[in-house]
Amino acid sequence: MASDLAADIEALLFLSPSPVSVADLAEACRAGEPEVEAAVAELESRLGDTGRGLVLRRVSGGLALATAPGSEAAARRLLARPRTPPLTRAQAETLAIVAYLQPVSRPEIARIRGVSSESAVASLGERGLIEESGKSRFGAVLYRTSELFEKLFGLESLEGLPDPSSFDPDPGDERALRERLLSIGEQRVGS
Amino acid sequence: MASDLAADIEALLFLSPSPVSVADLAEACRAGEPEVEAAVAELESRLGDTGRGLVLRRVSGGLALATAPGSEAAARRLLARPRTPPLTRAQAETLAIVAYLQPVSRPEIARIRGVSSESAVASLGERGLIEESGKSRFGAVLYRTSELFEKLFGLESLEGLPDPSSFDPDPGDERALRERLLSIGEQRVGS
Amino acid sequence: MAIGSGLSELELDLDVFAGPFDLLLTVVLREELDLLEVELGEIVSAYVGNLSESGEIDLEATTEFLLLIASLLELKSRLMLPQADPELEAMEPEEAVEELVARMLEYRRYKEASASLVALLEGAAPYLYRSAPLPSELRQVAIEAAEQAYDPDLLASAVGDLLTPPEEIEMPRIPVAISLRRRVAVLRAAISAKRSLDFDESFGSESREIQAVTLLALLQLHGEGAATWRQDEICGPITITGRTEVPVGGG
Repeated sequence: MASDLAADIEALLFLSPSPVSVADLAEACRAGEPEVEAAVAELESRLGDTGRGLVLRRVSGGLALATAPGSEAAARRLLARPRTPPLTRAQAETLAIVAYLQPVSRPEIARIRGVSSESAVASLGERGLIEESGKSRFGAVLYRTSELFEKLFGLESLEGLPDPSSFDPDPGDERALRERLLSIGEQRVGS
Repeated sequence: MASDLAADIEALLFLSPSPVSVADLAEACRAGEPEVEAAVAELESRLGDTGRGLVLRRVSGGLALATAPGSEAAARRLLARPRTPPLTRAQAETLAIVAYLQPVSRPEIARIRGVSSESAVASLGERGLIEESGKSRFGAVLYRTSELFEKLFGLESLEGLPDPSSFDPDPGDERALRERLLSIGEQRVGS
Repeated sequence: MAIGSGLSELELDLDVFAGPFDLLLTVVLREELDLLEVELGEIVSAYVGNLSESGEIDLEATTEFLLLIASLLELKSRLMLPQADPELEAMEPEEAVEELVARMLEYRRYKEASASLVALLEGAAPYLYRSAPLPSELRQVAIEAAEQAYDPDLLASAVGDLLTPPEEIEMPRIPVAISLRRRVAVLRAAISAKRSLDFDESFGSESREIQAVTLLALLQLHGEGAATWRQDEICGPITITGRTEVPVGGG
């Protein structure tokens, strides 16, 4: 029994992004706090065995799992390297809209592209290319490009964004870029 | 040495938000792929010991740590995260067509199912199981399954999907169906 | 979202089936309804009626409708054709049956596959993955280590694509409603007046839509055994002949 409880606690601490109190562990495991304390001690000693990559930390908020010291260099090589797979068409369009119009809300992106852009926004956020930047008057989250974005595109600043006019099918149109994108986006939905 | 590598790998998998390939682990740990494979096997067997709360899963082209099935109930109580609702019949059929025929357009899904699949496609997209993947020659949006799909369905890759020909009815059933339809046609033509 | 022309909104009230169009082919594929019992012309009229009422066209929904109705039409017309017409050898009922069997088997395959996917999901559900942000020390290093990986022109060209208006798609102006019943009546009258007539000569001045529905009416009369036709070459003239002497049912 005690070892099952230790396993459950290991699982719970693994899943939780923040520290968990003994009381919360006891409630989730439907066990008493003294049993949880005993199981935590058992888990801690087991994790202390040689060859384990995880350790138990007691912090102010409760208990947490963390990586054992010694793996930082490998972790940095694996994870501190920005992920830069090629952008899909949806991601490229979404990123371009954020880059040229920032700050811009997701509904606005969807209106310009003519399709819901939820997953493109999410994956660009996950890769650190765009970030939230407050809310619009109507309460929608606004997005802007990040510092990482500038680095990955080799830009000194946003001033360095290329002029889209060489790709513009109608460079003579004097209206603001935002206005033009929105009006063409509406045609896209309407067709 | 081998046990240190297993510990490093456990730490990396703990930190990484998505499954990590053996090649990436090898690069991060500055080790050869065969050594990584051996260390992964060691980690796996250690995690397989009784009373462990974590298991190693091979999903979506890489390795990932997950909680052991025995801890699911306690984990869902702690995180207040109920199981995602099961797929509806329409969603499951649509997902199967996308999984096997990807990339595939909505009209093609409708042709096979004999029913418009607009809302099934939309809700699978919202659940993150399928994503847009360019456009067909005729401008219809094409869909494919996502990385999350492979993770949630426990697939190492799309190769892991069951062979579709295993779902075909036996020749006897097929013949019976054909004969029944033919007899309907003949009755109707009525000579 | 233009959903005015959505298939789920097309309610049908036919002799053998009442409900959304959405369901119709499914019911046929699941073998719950005999396709020969379904009046396809009424479905087309209802769809066209819906379309002109809503005034909006959702291209993808319309494509879906055309695909679905076209496959129904093809299957049904093949099932309806008598075996005896030597000039129509290519359309044996066996072939119609093969087509329908192939469609049913294809649907069944994915239905079975979907059951196996549901089982996979069920089996994988107890395994939970961690979802936590990276420790801050790992996140910060990323920016310093970042090197250029993308070409900024990628963004400019994406904006160029977004500034390109969608291609204008010519949508035919569809008359408010073309009644199949009306076309059947017109065709009957024409046949009884002349017994044999040339399609183009009689209907060539009508709109394409009316001509199409007249062809559907011809199919229906053919199914009843009241008319037949010849067309010696593809796109060549169509000659329609009345067959009053052989009504179906031997009456």
